Amino acid sequence: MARKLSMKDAINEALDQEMSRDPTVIVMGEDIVGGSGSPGENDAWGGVLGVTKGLYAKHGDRLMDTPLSESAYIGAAIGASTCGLRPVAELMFLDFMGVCFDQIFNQAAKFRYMFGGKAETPVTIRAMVGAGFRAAAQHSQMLTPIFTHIPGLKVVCASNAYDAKGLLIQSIRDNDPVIFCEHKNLYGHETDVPEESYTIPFAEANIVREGGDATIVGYGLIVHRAQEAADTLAKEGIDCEIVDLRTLSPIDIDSVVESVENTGRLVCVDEANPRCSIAADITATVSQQAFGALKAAPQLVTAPHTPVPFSPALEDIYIPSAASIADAVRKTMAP
Amino acid sequence: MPKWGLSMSEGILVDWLVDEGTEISVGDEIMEVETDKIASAVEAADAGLLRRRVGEAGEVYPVRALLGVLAPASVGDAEIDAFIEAYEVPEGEDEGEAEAQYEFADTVAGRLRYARRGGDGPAVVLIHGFGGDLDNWLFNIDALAQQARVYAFDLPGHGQSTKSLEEASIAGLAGALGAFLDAVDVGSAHLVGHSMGAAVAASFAGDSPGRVDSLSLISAAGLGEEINADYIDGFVSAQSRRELKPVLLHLFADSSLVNRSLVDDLLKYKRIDGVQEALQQLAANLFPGGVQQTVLAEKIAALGKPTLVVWGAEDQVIPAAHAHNLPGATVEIIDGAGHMVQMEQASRVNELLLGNILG
Amino acid sequence: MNDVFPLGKEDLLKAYRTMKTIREFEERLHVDFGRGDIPGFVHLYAGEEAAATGIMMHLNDKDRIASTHRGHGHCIAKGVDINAMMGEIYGKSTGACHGKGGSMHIADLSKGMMGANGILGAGSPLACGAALAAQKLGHGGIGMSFTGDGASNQGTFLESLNLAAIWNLPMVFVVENNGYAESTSVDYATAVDSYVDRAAGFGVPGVTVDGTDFFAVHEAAGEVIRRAREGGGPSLLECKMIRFFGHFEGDAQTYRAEGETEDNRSNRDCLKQFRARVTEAGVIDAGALDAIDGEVMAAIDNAVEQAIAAPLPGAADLTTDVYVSY
Amino acid sequence: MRARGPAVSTAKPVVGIIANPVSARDIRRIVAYAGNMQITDRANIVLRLLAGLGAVGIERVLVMPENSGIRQHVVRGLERSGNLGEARFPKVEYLDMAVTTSTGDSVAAARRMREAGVAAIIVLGGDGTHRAVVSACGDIPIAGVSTGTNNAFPRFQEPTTVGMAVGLAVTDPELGEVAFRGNKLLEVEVAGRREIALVDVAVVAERYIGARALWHTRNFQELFVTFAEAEVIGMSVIAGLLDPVDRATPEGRHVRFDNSDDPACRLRAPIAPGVVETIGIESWGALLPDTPCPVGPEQGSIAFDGERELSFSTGDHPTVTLRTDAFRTIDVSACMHYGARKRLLHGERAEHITPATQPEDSA
Repeated sequence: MARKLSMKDAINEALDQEMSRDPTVIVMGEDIVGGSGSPGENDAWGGVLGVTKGLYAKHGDRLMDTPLSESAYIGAAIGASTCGLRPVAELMFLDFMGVCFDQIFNQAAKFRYMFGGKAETPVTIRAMVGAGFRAAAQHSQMLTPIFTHIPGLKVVCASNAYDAKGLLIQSIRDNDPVIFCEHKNLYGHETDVPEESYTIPFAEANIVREGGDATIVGYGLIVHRAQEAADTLAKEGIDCEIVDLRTLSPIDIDSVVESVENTGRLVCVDEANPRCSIAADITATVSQQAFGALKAAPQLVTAPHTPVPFSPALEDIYIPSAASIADAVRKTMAP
Repeated sequence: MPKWGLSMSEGILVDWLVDEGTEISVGDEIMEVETDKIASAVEAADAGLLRRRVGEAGEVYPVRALLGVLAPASVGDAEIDAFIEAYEVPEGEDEGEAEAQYEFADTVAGRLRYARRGGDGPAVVLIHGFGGDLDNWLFNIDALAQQARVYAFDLPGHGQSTKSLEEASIAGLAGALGAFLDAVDVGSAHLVGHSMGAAVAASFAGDSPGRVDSLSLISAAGLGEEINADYIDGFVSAQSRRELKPVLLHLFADSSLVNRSLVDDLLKYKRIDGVQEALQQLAANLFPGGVQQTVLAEKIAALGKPTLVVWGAEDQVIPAAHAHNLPGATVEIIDGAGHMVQMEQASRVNELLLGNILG
Repeated sequence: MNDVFPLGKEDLLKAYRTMKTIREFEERLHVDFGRGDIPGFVHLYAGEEAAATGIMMHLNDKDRIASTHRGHGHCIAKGVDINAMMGEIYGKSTGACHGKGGSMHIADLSKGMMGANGILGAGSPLACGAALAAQKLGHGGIGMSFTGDGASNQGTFLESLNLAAIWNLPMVFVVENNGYAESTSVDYATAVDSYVDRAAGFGVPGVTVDGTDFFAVHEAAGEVIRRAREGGGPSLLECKMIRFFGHFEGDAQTYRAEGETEDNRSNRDCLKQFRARVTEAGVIDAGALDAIDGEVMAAIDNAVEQAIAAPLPGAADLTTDVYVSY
Repeated sequence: MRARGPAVSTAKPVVGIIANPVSARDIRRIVAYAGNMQITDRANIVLRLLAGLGAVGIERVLVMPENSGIRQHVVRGLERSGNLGEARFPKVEYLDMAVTTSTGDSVAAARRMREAGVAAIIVLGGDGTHRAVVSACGDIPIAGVSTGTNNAFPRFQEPTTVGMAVGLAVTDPELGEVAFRGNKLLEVEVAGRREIALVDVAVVAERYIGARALWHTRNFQELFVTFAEAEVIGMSVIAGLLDPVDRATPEGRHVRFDNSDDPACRLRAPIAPGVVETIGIESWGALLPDTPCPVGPEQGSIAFDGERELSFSTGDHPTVTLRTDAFRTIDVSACMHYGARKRLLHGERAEHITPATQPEDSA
């Protein structure tokens, strides 16, 4: 039965249900149980933000706290996935990829190709992404474009609790390595979520709002900013269609092109830095595939080409705002 | 602003269909309203002179908001202004209702979701069709509840009921219906079935005539062999919005009713573990190769129960001609409606249903 | 089994055949690569045969090994088909990886060979994963990683020792110490050149053996593998090795001492030592070994002929097998 | 403080150090929780030896090269000490020899040190390493610091003290007599080849050398020991627990094992660190000097001081002979007591002090 659930709880439920359904699913990461071997409470944290809280009580040692040793445990998760397990490894913050990236992009991503199609690597790497948490330059980045650049990886970023549960279950059941990005500022966001297990297929964008004047494309937190912008613009008689990409690799470019063919205007929003971002990629692809349909130059709204600042005053203007999205749409409407 | 179904809390007044000063009679279409579920014309529940259009086209209004004022010409404008001024959206039972929107019954056929509306009056049970759920009745349940105790439930494999089917057949689903009646402690009821749900109702009536007071069969399965295989196969196999939307267009005469949220809701349902298997089993057993396996016409006729058959003239799933395969039944073919006639022409259908139920 | 050797006659012959196959496979590549028949670059295992063979004699297909850039010997000893290997090295569609991996990425998961690896030290965490899977699934297999003296300076290797220790993984770390990290001597590049010491730092017991002595490797490996299999936890096995050829083919090896290679070939050749041991002990007569030599040479010739005759991959293969589904 | 020893000495004696980097690396680490003397510990021991030697005036030390890290660490230590302006270490020279990282290195180093005329050799290792050195050092006295696994022969003593004792022994001409001790060894002849053992010779049935170290008693046949103490670890403790004999007594022990199901006698003995095995004993007795004793079994292999070294087969007829006074070791304790009596380590003004009680002075 559907009921309101936060994205955090939806992710917890997805892990719980998959662990119950499939004994080969294990979950590992730093502090995902919390307090292992300590004199106090075990399952003390359930993840640094409590996403995995309570799972240890149900599934015991199929949840494993790891040492602060990303290369070792991310690599172990990847190795185990080629040997009959379906590990879900939590890389606390995607920013930490720097200390284990070889295992992800040189190993997991390439096994199937290098080994002539003989390997399957059903590993899911969960990680927090995104700014707005006052976590500064090394705990706030939206590094999704770095992963979408790598053939062999799949990249997911949900904008709401319903999608998060369905996409995570899909990721765990998927036989390729998946980077599952969780925007920490959406953990508290609630939507209707069915109690039952369900999946959302990859490469299916979600049209969260239909409109005929302009197409706004984004993913994660940005989708909510886009909705704010669309509400404002509706009052000005500008009718926006919002495409939530949901998965960045594979990516549902057809839905974007279809929408642009209908609206003739494209605004790509991305919390990542601008160079080689998802926004830049979509703009290029749409310009190529639907050039004739464009009534105005596509607009990009991204973070600036800077690290994520700490000071709230700066961080708040770092993330693309509803106002800047609305301005970009107005630009495309200008005669 | 009308309340269509249990989850509706607000609606957009798309446009007025009548001008101020129009004399309105019951059933006239007076405005277009759209919810996140469906768009439809609002039919007048009362007659009178439309003195004032309060609601503005394009605006969103909460359920029970004041959209217009009917009053005799004798009433002065000042009085009307005062009324509008004083009008407050009734709190209604919304909060309490929100809790009571859905209930669950643990039956021998598994956990079944249902809605219960209305107090006194005869028991009425609404049975949705293949791939549907109790929200298919969202334009009917409240209207019927005015004069009856109405139950609408999700069949196994559907909506939010258990997704596992004891037996993927009409008889199996009829068994679940019996189990539901036992669980909610209803001895006998007036059965209203849509499409496959009609066949379920009929089959149940054949097995336990004593528990059926009347039969109302809408766009019914089980009255003939033909059924649109493209629709069934398309519905079962569709994996994406792109694939599902064209299939759903078969359901309505007015294709604009197939909006994004209708498609999304069905996709969400189809993506729940077990649903795909359930639908495949049912489709394979009930309509292999586009041929209905269970034809109950004679059986039903033999029962001699008060029987109503309603069909949308433009039904693209099951031919309306099947309506005439049931001798002795009251038959009504409604123009400007498709397979989902109970949604597209709700007030007419509600009228007919009450007629058959209250005799 | 007999009272003279820990292995029966059949096993001794098998061990010799494996070592000889590795040797001739590499010697042949050395020649054919020099002639320009083989694309890319290859790292040869010649001289180190006793280690791969002495260890792999104790493993079965459930046991997973993560190999190195110098992986041909591990592949052959683990049972990977030499025709498929040769095809792969020649970049043919008949190769173990349909020509998409090449010398540095030969893998055969059905044989428990998780892949040679072009990234030094990357195999240790992966093998820990194999060990973790074996532990969780309880199928009695083990994980084993191979690293050279050079890659054993990688953080991945040290992190893996720690992980294997805290989770008591059924894991064996094999350090193949041939004295040179590419061209750089262990003496220079490794602060404390005892990999047993490194393991000890993590509470992992370690043993150093003469990697050119099949029997020394076989006995020590048997013990560390048995312990891993039976819940005794991880161990480290350091094999002091001899690399006959350069780091890669084409390496002039000017960093070596005068006459070093000649001395190695004449005095520290594991195949010669093995042959002498078993024949002098009168357990196997030279004739049987000569017969194997002949069969091996024929098999290698056949593998090369097949590889040369095999079709190249087609353009359509370029974009296949990136994902299971996409 | 200026030591007196060097003052009276005109010669400039040179001391050799042989530190085996690969001792304590065998399979007993795996099967028996044996200790693991780390490379850095060994290097630090060498530095402490050097400090001890330097403190008593030794100015030049020859060291065996190796490439397992000891040398690197020692050289770094000497360099850092120099940078700090310390003058605690003598001049260190590494022998110019090829490194094979095998016991052959210890043998070669001992030979070269003898040729270079060193006054003494300090050995870091276990029984195996000492055996290698003795096989090549001739009459050069040795002093041992235990860094091995089975250490029946060398005892662990603080290296600084060992360095000082050796320094005194080689610089004070009178000290020789009290400092040096004669030792027994076992000589094995098999098919014309001669091998020695300092502590024990074990005969086992299997004929492969494998990982060399003896770590189980399957197929044990015979044991010969030069001396047998009851409190040591290794093969010799078997004899030590049956019928001890000390290092000085001019006889050894000979034990025959019984691997049958009901042996004449059963003995529990710690044959390796962490390994206490029950062993079937057939008989034991004295092993007299210079009397070749034939080995029982027709074929098998022989372990010297705990390491399987050579195998023999029918017709080889190995014999074991006990030799007394076969090589010299330095008695660290005796040296230091002598040094105390002779006030070798007292400063200038020590002469003028009149202690409450005069030390006994035999010299």
